[in-house]
Amino acid sequence: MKNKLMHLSNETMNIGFVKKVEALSGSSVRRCFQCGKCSAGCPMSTFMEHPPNRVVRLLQLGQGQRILAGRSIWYCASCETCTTRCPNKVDLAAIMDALRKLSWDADGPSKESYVQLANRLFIENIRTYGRQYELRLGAAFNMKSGQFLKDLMLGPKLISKGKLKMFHSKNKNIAEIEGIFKRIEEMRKKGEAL
Amino acid sequence: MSRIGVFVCHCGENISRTVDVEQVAKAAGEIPGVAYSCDYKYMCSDPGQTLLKKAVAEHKLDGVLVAACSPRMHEKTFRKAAEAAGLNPYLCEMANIREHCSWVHEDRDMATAKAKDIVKLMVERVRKGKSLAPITVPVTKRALVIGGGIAGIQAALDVADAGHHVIMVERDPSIGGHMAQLSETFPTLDCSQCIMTPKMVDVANHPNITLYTYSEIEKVEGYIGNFQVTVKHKARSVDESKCTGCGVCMTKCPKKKIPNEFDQGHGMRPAIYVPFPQAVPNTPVIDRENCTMFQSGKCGVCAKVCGPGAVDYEQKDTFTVEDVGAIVVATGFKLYTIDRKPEGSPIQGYGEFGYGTIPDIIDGMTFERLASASGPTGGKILRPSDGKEPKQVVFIQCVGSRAREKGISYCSKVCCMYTAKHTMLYHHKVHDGQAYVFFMDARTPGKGYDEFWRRAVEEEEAVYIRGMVSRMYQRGDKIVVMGSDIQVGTQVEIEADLVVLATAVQPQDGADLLAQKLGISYDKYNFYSEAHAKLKPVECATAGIYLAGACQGPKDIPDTVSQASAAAAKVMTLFAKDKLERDPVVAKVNEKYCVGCFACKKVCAYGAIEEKEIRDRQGNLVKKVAYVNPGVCGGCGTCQATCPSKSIELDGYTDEQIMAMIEAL
Amino acid sequence: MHAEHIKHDFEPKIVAFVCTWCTYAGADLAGTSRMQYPSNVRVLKFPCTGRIDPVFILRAFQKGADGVLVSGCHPGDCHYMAGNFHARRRFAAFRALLSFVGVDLNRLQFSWVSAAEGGKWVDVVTELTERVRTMGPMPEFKELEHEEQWSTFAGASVDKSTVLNSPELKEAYDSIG
Amino acid sequence: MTPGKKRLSYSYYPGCSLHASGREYDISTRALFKALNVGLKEVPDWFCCGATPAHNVDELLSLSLCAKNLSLAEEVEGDLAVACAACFSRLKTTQHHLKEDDSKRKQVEVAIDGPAALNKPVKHILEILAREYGLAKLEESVKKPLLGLKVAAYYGCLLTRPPEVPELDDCEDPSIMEDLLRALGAEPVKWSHRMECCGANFTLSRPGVVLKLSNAILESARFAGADCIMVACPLCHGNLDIRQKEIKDAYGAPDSTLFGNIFGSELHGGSAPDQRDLPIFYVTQLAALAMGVASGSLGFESVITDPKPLLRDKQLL
Ligand SMILES: Cc1cc2nc3c(=O)[nH]c(=O)nc-3n(C[C@H](O)[C@H](O)[C@H](O)COP(=O)(O)OP(=O)(O)OC[C@H]3O[C@@H](n4cnc5c(N)ncnc54)[C@H](O)[C@@H]3O)c2cc1C
Ligand SMILES: Cc1cc2nc3c(=O)[nH]c(=O)nc-3n(C[C@H](O)[C@H](O)[C@H](O)COP(=O)(O)OP(=O)(O)OC[C@H]3O[C@@H](n4cnc5c(N)ncnc54)[C@H](O)[C@@H]3O)c2cc1C
Ligand code: SF4
Ligand code: SF4
Ligand code: SF4
Ligand code: SF4
Ligand code: SF4
Ligand code: SF4
Ligand code: SF4
Ligand code: SF4
Repeated sequence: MKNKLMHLSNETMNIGFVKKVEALSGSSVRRCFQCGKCSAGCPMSTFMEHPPNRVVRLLQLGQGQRILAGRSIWYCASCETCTTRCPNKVDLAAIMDALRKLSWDADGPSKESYVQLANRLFIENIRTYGRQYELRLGAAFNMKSGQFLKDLMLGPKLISKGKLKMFHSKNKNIAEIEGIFKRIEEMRKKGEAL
Repeated sequence: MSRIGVFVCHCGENISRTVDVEQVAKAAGEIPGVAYSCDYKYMCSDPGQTLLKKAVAEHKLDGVLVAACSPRMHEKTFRKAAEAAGLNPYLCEMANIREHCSWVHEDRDMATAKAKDIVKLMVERVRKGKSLAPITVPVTKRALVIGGGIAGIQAALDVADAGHHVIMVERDPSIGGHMAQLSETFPTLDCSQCIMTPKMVDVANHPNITLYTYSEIEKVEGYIGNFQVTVKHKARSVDESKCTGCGVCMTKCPKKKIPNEFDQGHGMRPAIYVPFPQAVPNTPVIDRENCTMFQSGKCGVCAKVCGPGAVDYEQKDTFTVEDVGAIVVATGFKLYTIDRKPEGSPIQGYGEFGYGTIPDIIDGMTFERLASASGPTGGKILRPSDGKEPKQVVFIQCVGSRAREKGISYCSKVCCMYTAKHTMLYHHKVHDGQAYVFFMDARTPGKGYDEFWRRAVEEEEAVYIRGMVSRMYQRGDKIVVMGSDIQVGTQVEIEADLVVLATAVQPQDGADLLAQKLGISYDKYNFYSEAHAKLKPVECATAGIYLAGACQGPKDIPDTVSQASAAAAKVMTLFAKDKLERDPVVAKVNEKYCVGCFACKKVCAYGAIEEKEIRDRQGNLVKKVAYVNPGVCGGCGTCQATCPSKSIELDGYTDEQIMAMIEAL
Repeated sequence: MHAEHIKHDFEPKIVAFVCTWCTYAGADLAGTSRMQYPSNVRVLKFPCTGRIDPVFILRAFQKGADGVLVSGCHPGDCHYMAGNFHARRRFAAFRALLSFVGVDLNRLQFSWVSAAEGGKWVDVVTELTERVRTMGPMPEFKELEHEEQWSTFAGASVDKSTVLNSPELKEAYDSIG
Repeated sequence: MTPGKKRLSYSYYPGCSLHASGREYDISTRALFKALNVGLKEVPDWFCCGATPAHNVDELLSLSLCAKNLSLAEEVEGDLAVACAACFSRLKTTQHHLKEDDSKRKQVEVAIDGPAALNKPVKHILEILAREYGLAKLEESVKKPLLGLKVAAYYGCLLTRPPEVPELDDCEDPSIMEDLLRALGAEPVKWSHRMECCGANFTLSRPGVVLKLSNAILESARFAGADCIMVACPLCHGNLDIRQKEIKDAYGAPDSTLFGNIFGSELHGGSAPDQRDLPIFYVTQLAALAMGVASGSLGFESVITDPKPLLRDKQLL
């Protein structure tokens, strides 16, 4: 990672973005006093170029773009360790959620966002089947991420153990699920929901 | 009909430039009840005051109004002059036609009209004014000091040296408090006991100090200058007047394995004990919960071996009542322990550190005992679990402090410094050992303090890591410390042999209960509240009670001693007079109308309002009414505005006076 | 700073109830600093805003005030520790009562002016004066005086037993608690 | 059950995993409840709760899916029993958030086209066993105590976090699993990694991460002398069980970056790194086993790390 000069001014600090993160996550970023306890306990910290405390710090400085340019948010496992132990109750796990949503909404998939790809497929699965259909999920992920057969090595073994079902159990009220997705989309279109 | 005199001042040209003073004087003269009016160039000058005095005599005035500058400027001057002329000083008022009129308006007509109005209002006030006599209360020149830590000791010695008698009440068997537990003290690293014990002995030997240890405050009555304090003397089971302090009982007591509180539970003591060898007084107490005699009626060894026959198993708690004029509260602090969240504590607890289940995670005070030459290890740094010398020691700052959601939001103030001290002491004692400190900031604002911290880093080679610790767990005989270094931006893992936590400084247990007995206020953490954060940091809002030391907020020794001496000075100021005199602007209750709802009592921040019983001649209770203690009333008038039956009135600001002014609008 | 020489058709009467320690001193400071403000205000000094009884405000309106200002120390700065806190609670209940009896609440202003805030005193007084000036005089309320339904305090002799005779006052007091 | 008292009975939300990769959890839960004579009635036509992916991508969707499930659950009597820790966390979080945030609740109610059932009590199986059924009674009901079985109780991250949401136990130092194990006659080991993250839903997208984190957990359990690990979440199970062989292949020797030099020290006896297989059990599998439920009906055949040798060794089969 290049260590780019940070020029701070009213123009370069994107406070609007920070406000969005705060609204989505329901958590203040200003409350953080950079104790680093979140990063100390984060199981994924070593995978991130910006450990959790620095993600909050960059938000405090209005540098959301620096976070989104990196992969940190895609490595967060949503384990809530940070949120639980933060002395100031900064809900970092929720902030990470918000950042992922904003990133995806703005830029769509990126090379770091396999996870999000998996997540999207997971949700697509819900929309189609009402429940998870793990075999399809795995297969689709491998196809779409270009990581052919990466995990399907485990597939046959799992199927033989009855762990991966060959057929999905489709929900009878599938129409209702579609309804939920539709109504949320509509609310967003009308600006009634974030 | 009243005979009021109105004196309108020009203030050179300050007033007369925009206000037509002659017209004002003339208009004043036309107000009914005004017997005399005039204007003069400088009312506060000698001739001005003489003019006033003369007029009072000549015109038999029964009230005086000086229309001039702000009363904040010269009210005292003119009240004195009025008094000299034989008038009650509270019948002299000022109308502010300078700061509130001539200086803030340019239009002469309007300013003059306003000045006339102001005079008119104030004449009504004078008319309805009452003669008031200053309130005097006698002062008992004996002080009570609660708590025998360094704060209490310093305050007691100062007051006693000034020649006044002091009663010191200490809850524990010995005075000394936390300072007696410390090894060496920042910022000079002098031996704590070496500087502390002589002072403790001074207290014991001072002819002006009565020391009650193993005693508590039971009840406090009265007010500034006149408190009656009931002290409970807990049964020591040893007759202080007979005991010579020989210590034989302690060596012979068969119950020897009781964890010693003074050593933070790491040393042992018998059931009959003094907390530490230099204890003052050197009279043991029997810890009844651990004594076989008290638990099963057998033993009695100590009574047998005691030559003077001082041991007394039948001793009961006793009470004495002390009259004192001033109280210094110096009850100090306690340290937060990382145990599971205690009920009612603002601290959530530190499960991620094992809730105190890992033996080699200790707090700062325990480290002090380990480092102290008189401690359980004789000053060697040996860890509690297996007595080995730790080669890697991790210190963690701000545990419980500065954690508004997990713990408490304030900074404990002393731990940055004592942690730096601990790294030095450790380095002095274990040359091949390494100290690591997890910290957020080094808060070292004191004389020589930052230099001290830098010495720990630069010369004593402590490794400071800016970041906090998320988790610790035992693995084999090591403690795995998972932290982060936010400057490098990486996680840090250290396998420590010993971990020392700088845990939060909290008020003493029961601090709130003592405050309620004293009638002083305390904050949400139970630290006692000073009357003003900057200008009255030693006084309580309750008159006659002063604060010293860590009971008011976290403090190191220099700050504690400064505050203690300041509290002593306040006590001496109070004792400098035989009687207290104060402004008679105090509330009074009209008992005839008071319905005893005590709405007033609830709003009085000074605790000045008491419940008084009215009885008929047969002694039957007729009703309860409010009574305002004039020695305590601050004179705010809140009670009066609150009283639904208008039965309480503030002298100098009666409804009648104010209504009369409003009528004159 | 306000130039005063413009003559207006209507000069409202403003009464200010202030505490000695903060606002009175703040007004003094405005004077020593020679700041200028409209001369419509008449200041009544109290030890503390805690002493100010809502009845005084009602009475002031009856006696011809077109606007009333109540001002004391900032929250937390009360010389008497908590007097202004009680005052605030009392006035919150009182405002409801006032609007119930038909006083436009724009005529009543509460503010905090410390001993160091001469400028703020000027601003507060000026603003209130100008606001009330545009609102015009308030005759309707003054007329009520004749009905004497507000308070029995007016006269020198006070019959205390009938103090709470008006239900609105009673309600206001009850809500003060 | 004391006579006169009503039979305990619950509505049941199994969640997707329990119908697929975590089917043993479902099977054993049903078997256990039957053995304890506790009613369990599956919520008809439940949907996926959205798990971690949904709130990762779209909080409103996540809340809506859970709210929908909660209102479906209203149709079945009894508190809602949930076995999967992830589903449990999502359902509880949803209730918590929607109670606190009125505007969110309104949005969700539009999305699900109906009221959100925020007051249906949601209970994790552990809670039901340890508190509602009760440890004492559980202990009484044990037919085959799990004597000599050293178990590392693994909580993972979601069961107790964030602290104000699941209300299951102390968020940093829970004991409910250990208490349960003791009631079953087993011996819970003291170990360090019972609340560390296993990598959870990265199993698909970043298996490397899962291998690393899960390896640390397995190592720690072995170090503490555990024979096996007990879990309450199909995700944890998946990572620790299905990938166990892969982890060994990848890490062979214990990861020195995780445990430092302890393994080289005398503490560890200097012996070769421990490579034992650690069977991963669901809470309900062990409990049912202790209640004397036939092992054939607990789904042991479908797990990857074969538990049978261990169980045979401890004479539990
Ligand atoms: C680990 C540690 C290391 C420190 N190191 C240093 C240092 O190196 N240098 C430095 O300047 N400062 C140091 N300090 C700070 C220092 O300890 C305090 O500043 C000092 O002890 C405060 O004195 P005190 O008298 O206010 O309170 P305390 O020492 O707590 O004394 C209070 C006394 O009041 C008694 N008491 C309590 N309640 C009652 C009651 N209800 N009735 C009667 N008696 C009561 C107690 O028994 C006690 O004797 C350190 C603090 C800690 C925790
Ligand atoms: C920018 C700044 C902001 C601050 N803000 C705050 C704040 O918000 N809150 C706070 O609590 N503190 C604040 N402080 C600190 C505060 O100013 C000091 O604590 C306080 O002024 C110290 O008072 P003093 O009387 O000791 O010294 P000084 O205020 O310096 O008074 C010393 C007096 O002695 C006189 N003098 C000096 N030498 C002699 C001599 N030889 N003979 C006779 N007279 C002499 C000087 O003329 C002066 O009048 C601030 C300080 C600064 C610099
Ligand atoms: S734990 Fe909380 S306060 Fe500390 S750095 Fe992380 S977010 Fe900030
Ligand atoms: S929730 Fe994400 S950022 Fe927080 S500790 Fe877990 S992995 Fe790290
Ligand atoms: S009394 Fe006040 S106004 Fe008059 S001359 Fe003196 S200072 Fe000036
Ligand atoms: S009680 Fe008796 S034996 Fe004990 S120290 Fe006192 S005199 Fe000595
Ligand atoms: S009576 Fe109690 S204190 Fe005395 S020697 Fe026996 S055990 Fe010790
Ligand atoms: S003094 Fe230092 S260690 Fe103590 S709470 Fe304050 S910042 Fe933390
Ligand atoms: S509020 Fe008035 S009536 Fe009530 S007790 Fe006080 S003085 Fe008496
Ligand atoms: S005037 Fe103020 S201090 Fe005095 S009794 Fe009334 S409320 Fe208390």
